[in-house]
Amino acid sequence: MNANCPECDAVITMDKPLKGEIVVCPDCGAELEVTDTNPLTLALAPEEEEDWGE
Amino acid sequence: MRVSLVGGSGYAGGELIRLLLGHPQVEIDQITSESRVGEYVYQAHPNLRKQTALQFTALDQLRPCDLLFLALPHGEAQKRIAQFAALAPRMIDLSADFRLRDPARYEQWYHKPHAAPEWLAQFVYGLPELHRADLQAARYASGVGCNATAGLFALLPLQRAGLIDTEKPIVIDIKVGSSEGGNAPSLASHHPERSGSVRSFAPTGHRHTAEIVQETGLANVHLSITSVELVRGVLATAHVWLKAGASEKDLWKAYRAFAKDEPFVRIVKDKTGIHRYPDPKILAGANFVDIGFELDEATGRAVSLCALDNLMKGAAGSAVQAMNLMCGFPETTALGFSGLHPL
Amino acid sequence: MRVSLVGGSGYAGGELIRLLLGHPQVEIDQITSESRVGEYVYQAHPNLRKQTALQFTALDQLRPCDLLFLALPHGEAQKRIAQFAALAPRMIDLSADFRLRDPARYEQWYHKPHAAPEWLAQFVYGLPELHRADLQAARYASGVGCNATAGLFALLPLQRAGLIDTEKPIVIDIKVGSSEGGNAPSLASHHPERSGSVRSFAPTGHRHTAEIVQETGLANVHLSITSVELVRGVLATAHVWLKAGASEKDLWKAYRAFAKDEPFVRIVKDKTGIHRYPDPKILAGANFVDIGFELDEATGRAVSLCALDNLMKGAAGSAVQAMNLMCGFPETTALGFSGLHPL
Repeated sequence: MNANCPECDAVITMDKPLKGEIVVCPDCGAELEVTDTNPLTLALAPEEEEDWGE
Repeated sequence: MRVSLVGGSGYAGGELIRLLLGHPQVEIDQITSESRVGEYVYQAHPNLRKQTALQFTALDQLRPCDLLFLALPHGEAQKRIAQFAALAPRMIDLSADFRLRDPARYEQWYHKPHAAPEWLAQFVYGLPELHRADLQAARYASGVGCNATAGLFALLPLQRAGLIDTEKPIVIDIKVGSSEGGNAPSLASHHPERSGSVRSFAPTGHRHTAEIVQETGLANVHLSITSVELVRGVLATAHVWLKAGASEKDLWKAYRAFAKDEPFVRIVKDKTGIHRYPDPKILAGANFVDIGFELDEATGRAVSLCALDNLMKGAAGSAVQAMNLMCGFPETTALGFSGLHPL
Repeated sequence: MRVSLVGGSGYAGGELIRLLLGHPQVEIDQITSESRVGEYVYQAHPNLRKQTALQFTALDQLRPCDLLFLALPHGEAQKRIAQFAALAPRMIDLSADFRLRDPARYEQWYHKPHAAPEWLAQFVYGLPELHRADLQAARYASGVGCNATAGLFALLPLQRAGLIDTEKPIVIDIKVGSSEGGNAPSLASHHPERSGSVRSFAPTGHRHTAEIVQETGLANVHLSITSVELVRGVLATAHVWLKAGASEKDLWKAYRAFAKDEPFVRIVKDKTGIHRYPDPKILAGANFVDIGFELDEATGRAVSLCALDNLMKGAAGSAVQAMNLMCGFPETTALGFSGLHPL
């Protein structure tokens, strides 16, 4: 099954997705949560914005 | 005069202690640090070994004093500002908590409501070159953002001379060192990963934009921050389009006028030698702000450059300079170190 | 296939030799260097010890071969291009002499008339990602300017997708390493002066602007170069205003389309981890071009980033890639090194 990453529109294919499953987008590395499996829909998993640099 | 420092184990705190130890009119009473209570100050700041016997105390042991410096992580000072104000007639907060006058703008850039908005109006923005008179009469002063300070000094000479075409965008591309990130280690600051990296850690937005907009009134300002192989130091490269007809001579006049009465502002624009433009490397530990420019007459683009030490002019140096003004001491007291060369 | 290299003692020459030694279809016949005649190649390029027994020969000893690389200082190749052309059916010149098609533009940027303007039209600009078909049919190819290449790759994804508002200025702030200056020592490159410096050595103008204007057709492009503590590596930070309504998804589509069929172009834009944007540090010795972006939706400013190794994709790597195309070898031959981490 296919869905588009909400962040960068990359096509993400999953064979047996589970609701609530977390998957990482291969293009932009965003963490995505399966919010529905029929059809497959993905939403950005909440992650706090850690200050990664200076 | 007796001063105390809340949050003295960080890099800016350590720099502040170094400066205050060299200040003839000042005696440090207490330095607090929750994480290092009981340790000697030099254990956090090795350059201060045999310079002070002070040990870090706990916050709740804080006694009243004449002037209180606050060097806590962002967001902490605003929670207990009333408690601190009760301990000293004057305060200087090095964090970002009281730099912005407008609570709404604070929330926009720091993503949470300010915990003590009513105090914001009582703090003067602690950049002496911009608020000398206000500071002389002030009880409370904020610190300055290191990147904002470099960006401000790159724009002010042009803005004061009315040379900027405010219709055109202003781009400030800032190169920074690793000490801006503080002394908390992370994978990003792990030496094998950090050394030699050229890292665009804030390509489009950075909190310090808010200070530049507030202090210059210019709206069309766009920041970008890249960290390079450097510990101390900031170089701001500001790309500014000038009003039609602005010439190299106009720029010289503008920069000279700006630097004339400022003890710490130097113009660096030479035709020969290897130090032709401002370079933060030779400013480590000094309170100087080196400014310079180059004009591309064909396109009307001026590139205005500003170099400074983020821990000095961008933090502790400006704080001591502000203290000197607030307390009536000569402005340059304890800030005479001229930097090292070679380094 | 037998190839020879004119001017093999410089950094770009040394990198080219390293790559050619690893190329299955190529055998190096001669490497000339006036300053090092008789010395072993590895004496100039220590990494090549026991990799080749070749010695530098004098220019007048040059024999005919199948393809001649020219890596002379700027201005030299154009003086003797006819003499070189007589020695080989194909030539690739790494210098700036044959990059610009228009002799007038050459004179404008290099401040002297071109010595062989009639040859300019015969050279294809040696950037495979821009001139793959031309190179496959070409006899002569120029090298690429390292800063120009980084600036080009920062603009091309946006330009090809028609996203750029060409009314607005484009500012490209480029951070470079010291190997761009070549192996001739000076006070400026003297270690105590160069190490840790953040030097604005070309604040407004740089010759490579001409190549960017020529290859993109964009006129409103403004460069600024700052050298930082780095030996190999270039990071271009391009500030580009997009047409109204351009979204993050449009940018992803544009960069993905650009990188899709390009073996050496990688998109680096991650939300987590410490390698979120292109950084030249990990590209030392690799032929990759890492591109990334960040969109400031509030202002319509896109910051497009490009990192590469100035000696590889910015010089020798592109030259070998162009040779592969010109001679019908697989394009990635001898260019498979993926770079080191940590470094």
